[in-house]
Amino acid sequence: MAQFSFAFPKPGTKKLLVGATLGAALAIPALLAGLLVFLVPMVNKPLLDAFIREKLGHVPATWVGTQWVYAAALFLAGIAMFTFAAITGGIFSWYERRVAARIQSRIGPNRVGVAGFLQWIADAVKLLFKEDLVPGEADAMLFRAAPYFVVAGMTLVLVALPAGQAIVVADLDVGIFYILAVTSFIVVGILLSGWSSNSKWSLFGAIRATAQVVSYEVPAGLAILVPVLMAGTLSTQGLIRAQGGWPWEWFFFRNPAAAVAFFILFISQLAEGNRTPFDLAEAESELVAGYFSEYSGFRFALYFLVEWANLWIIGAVATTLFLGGWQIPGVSAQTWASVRGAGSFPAFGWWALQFVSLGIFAVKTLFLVNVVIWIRWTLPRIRIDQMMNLCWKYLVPAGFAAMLFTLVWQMVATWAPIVEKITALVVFAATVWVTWRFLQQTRKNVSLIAHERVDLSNW
Amino acid sequence: MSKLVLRRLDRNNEEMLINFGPQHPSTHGVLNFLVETDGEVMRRAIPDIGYLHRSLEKIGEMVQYPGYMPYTDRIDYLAAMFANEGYAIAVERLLKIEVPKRAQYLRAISCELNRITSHLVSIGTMATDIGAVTPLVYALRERELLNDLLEALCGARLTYNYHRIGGVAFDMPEGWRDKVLAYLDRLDSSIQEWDRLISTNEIYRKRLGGVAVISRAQAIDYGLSGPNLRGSGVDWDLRRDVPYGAYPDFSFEVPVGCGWAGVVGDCYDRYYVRVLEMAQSSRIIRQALEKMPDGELTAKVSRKPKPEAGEVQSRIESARGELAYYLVSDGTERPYRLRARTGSFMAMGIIEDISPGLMVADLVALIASLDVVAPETDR
Amino acid sequence: MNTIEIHQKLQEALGDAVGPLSEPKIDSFAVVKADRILEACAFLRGTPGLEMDFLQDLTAVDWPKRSVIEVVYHLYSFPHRHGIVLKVELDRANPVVATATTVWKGANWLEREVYDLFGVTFTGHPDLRRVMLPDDWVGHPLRKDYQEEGGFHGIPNLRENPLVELRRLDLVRIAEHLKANPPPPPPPPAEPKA
Amino acid sequence: MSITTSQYVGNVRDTVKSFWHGMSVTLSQVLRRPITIQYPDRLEIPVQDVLPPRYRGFLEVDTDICTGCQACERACPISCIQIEVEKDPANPKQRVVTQFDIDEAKCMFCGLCVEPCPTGSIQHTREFEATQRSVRNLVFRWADPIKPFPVYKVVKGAPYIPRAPLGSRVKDLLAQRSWDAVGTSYLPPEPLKPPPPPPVKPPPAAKPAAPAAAKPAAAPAPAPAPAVQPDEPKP
Repeated sequence: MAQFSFAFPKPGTKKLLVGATLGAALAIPALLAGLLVFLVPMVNKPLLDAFIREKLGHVPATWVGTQWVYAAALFLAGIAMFTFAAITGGIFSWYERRVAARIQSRIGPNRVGVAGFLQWIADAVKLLFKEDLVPGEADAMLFRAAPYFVVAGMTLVLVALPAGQAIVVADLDVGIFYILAVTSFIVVGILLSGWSSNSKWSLFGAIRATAQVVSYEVPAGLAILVPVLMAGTLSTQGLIRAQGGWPWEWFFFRNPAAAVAFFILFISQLAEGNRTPFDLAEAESELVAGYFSEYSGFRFALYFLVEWANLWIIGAVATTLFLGGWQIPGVSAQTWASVRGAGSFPAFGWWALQFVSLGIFAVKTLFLVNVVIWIRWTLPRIRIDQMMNLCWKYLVPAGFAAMLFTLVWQMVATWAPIVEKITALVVFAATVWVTWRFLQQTRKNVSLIAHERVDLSNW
Repeated sequence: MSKLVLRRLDRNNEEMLINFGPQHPSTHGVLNFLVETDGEVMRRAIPDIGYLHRSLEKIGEMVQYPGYMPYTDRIDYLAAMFANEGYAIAVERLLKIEVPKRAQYLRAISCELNRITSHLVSIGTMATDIGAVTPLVYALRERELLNDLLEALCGARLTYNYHRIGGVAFDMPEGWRDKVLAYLDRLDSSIQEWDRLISTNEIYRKRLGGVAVISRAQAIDYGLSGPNLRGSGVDWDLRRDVPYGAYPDFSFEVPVGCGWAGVVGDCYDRYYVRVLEMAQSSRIIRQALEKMPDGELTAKVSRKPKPEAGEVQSRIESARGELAYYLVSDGTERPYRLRARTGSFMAMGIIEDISPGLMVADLVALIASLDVVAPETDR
Repeated sequence: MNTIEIHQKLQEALGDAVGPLSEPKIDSFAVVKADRILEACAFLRGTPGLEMDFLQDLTAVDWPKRSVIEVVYHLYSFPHRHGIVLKVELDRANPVVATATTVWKGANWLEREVYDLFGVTFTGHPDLRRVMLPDDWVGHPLRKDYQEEGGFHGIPNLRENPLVELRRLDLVRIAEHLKANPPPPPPPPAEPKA
Repeated sequence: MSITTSQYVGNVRDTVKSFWHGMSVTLSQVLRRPITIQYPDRLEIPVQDVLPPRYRGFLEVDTDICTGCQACERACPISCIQIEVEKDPANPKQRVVTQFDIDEAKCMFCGLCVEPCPTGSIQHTREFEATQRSVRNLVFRWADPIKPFPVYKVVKGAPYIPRAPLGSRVKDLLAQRSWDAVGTSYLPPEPLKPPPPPPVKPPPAAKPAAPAAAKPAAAPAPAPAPAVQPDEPKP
């Protein structure tokens, strides 16, 4: 038909698009990994001192520039973490839409770049160019400030969140406690946005979010206590070091209560991240869009950036605490030390191992991210009283029980370490079996529908 | 309408007045609810309709009898076959026409197919309103497959205009029968999958069970009908109890709410009655396809029928309850008065009295479970 | 119980307030005096053996020639599966009737609709507001003599009819065409054009 | 609200069980073929060609076999068809159709006009795409007023009526117009027949003979606006 002259991309443009996509798909993870692996370990006093001493030729203790070098390293690491969060958030936005589409028997965004990979860039550009609206009756200053609180809450978590053996900006002694604390920044931002929008829907969403996040801090804290008790430290890196590379060395398998605690933590994190089934704060069918109803353009994009960057945080925290973090199977602390070499700068093999550890951490985290997405597109939303019920009647008691059980368990494990070993193997085997059964069931589901079969076409 | 409503609200309190609509994701068309809430708990929700009022009853007085048929499609765009059939039956009673058997069977088949599409939307939007988006897409997928069949039968996916005064417009296309049977196989298994996916889901059951209970007495008192009435435990189905068309020839069960997830008459009962009805519709269609007699498609009707003066009412069991056309004829070729009594309109009337004490999230569930469709309330 | 028996019972209870059953041309009905309709409804609903618990429909018909608005009650009984149609005839200039909401709650919205579209006032109705149309709408559209206003609050309700407009254009074009090349005067041997 | 221990445990068990099933159902969808298609550009077959033959798209009139009986015009409940049949000035015995307009913007695709057509001249096609910037361009004109088409006389006993392939004419018609064509400019509205004492101009978009337009309350802008073309895009 004449009036529908669709501008099919010319062959040249298509090649360009394919090239751009492939380039981006390879370059972005490489860039992110490079940033993390080469920048973040630099925020390390001995390394920086060695750098000043050997490369710059100054004595770090007396040189005036030392503090500047420290500050620059911190700044660079901060930039690296923020870039990492922003870009992963963006990519997750595309990824979640694709996964959701497949789950919903749709195709999903597949036009911008190969498989729609560049969609998130197009969306971001579109949102950046939109008008930054502030409702006339809104409290303009708070309205404008609220998204930054949310972003701050997300970014500050990344400071103490490890991503590899040496990839952590600051290995705080109270790392996990710090993470729990700064997450509350997000609530402040949500509350501000809901209040300042001067919209009833926004206020509703904000109050719901606040009630939810504040409540779920309690079971989350209790669940975190379980690995803390098992490791004897609050440091995130310490928690990971207390686990091993093989699955049966993970906290999740070593203690039945830890498995329970994992689920409690996971549910609480879903609630704190406002993900379905706990998306009451932005419940679309009830509150239109909840606390960010009135936002547009760049500030709206910030909320979504945080939402998707939170996916990484959810996965990373759970991985750190229960799933062995970055631990490479078969690589012990001695191996790490021996690979590093005796020099003031680590040897090449150490850097390579850093990459491997980052990869392992990312794989575990991405698995959990997938689970979160999958849950979101499966489950209905719960009501606010049920949300409270679940928290206080189910999760908190279970969390206490898990903590008390762990206390006893740790005594038993110290008395007879074999108990822990056997439990780990049994729980691991059970998990594998359950997963297998689940996949079987999934496969069966397709054939249960008349005239339906496995078909992976139509992308 | 807001002025009068606002006068009824006590303004000297801490409660919040929210306009729940007319543009709201879960109002199923253009509805407005003036919701007075105390935090999450509603004091009252006052429905405000009329945004889709198209004066279909007035139009009925201006067009000739056959010309009104396409307008009936617009009364309820999710279940246009029923509106077609009800109108056709009313005019046939006025004209004292006997409809051929084959046409009656085709009417039954098309209506039951339409009941399935309508219920699929209903249960799908119900799931979406509760927060699960994916089941809606599955329901719409099944519906689109069925819409393809209806499109092959009558040429349109939504505004079918399939029934005619005295019969139906078209016979089944070639090969359609087998396609329908294959689809029904798929549908039966899909319903089971649907149950596993969402009906048995614990969150879903807890969200709907025991919420917005309409007791048996209340349901009758407020004139609810169809699945809403059956959800409240009243064993009543016009297809079985006041049979019309070809329904006496089929055997089927009438699902009645029995408190599957809590109390009889809660949202879950109204929802699950619809799921079970789809299976029954599938059963009816299979029987009809099997017993399909040969014969004419329409009785002999003049192009410009002129019924004698008098009045009739036709009652049929639509997907949204009882659809009754009240036709008054004054002996001319246009109806003197045409009235459509629709299920959704009656269902809207009960919301204000059921809503106190519910939560805001429950209002969404209540609206979805009553399956109100805005064009049908407003006409 | 069929309609005739129900009607008989009703007549026994209310006497001559209930008119005769209409000649069953198609569906028969009985006309009840307007001031006794509530009584009739309550009787039909409450009497054992009748129990018309379902107000199936409540609507109105405008008869300007008779200067009457009929309000029509379609009643039905779930337990006994029988029904009857009652009518009241109201003065068209001032149609007032008692509300049936005290008998069936479902009458609430039905009566609001009749009030909205016919202008019948139901005394004792808890919430008599317009239901379909805006509060400040003038007139009752389903009355036969309703004249459509040319819009509402400046929103026009008329659309140009392109068919008419095109016809007007065509006439101009045809006239121009004829002026430019006048048709040959029709001589007796007509040119075969078709 | 207190619950017993078995209810408490049962709640947990039901939750786990139902999530197990629900999650496996959604996961299994990943293995199935998505139902959606990529309309309009990434299709193996154009949508028009997969629609069923009964599909009610745009109306098409085969002017070669139109008998000028106007049955479709009478059958249309919303009067979106307008037909003018006149005598051919050159040949008084031959009747010609000078106007056969179908307002596809108003048409509700009900198919009632197709049924009474004696020759099958007017038919629904499977075409449905005709986005236009100006709604005025959605009037499909099947007769040319300058060159009107003669009516068809059904030959008695003819085995069939030769109809042009269904859809071919509509396709030609659609191909002639671009989607952003400027709308036809109509003549200025006629002045009202009895001009009221205060000179109130009718609204620009009023029907020529609409009585309601005369009411002063109805005219939103009393300023004279004789030849406003609301649909015309700015040059």
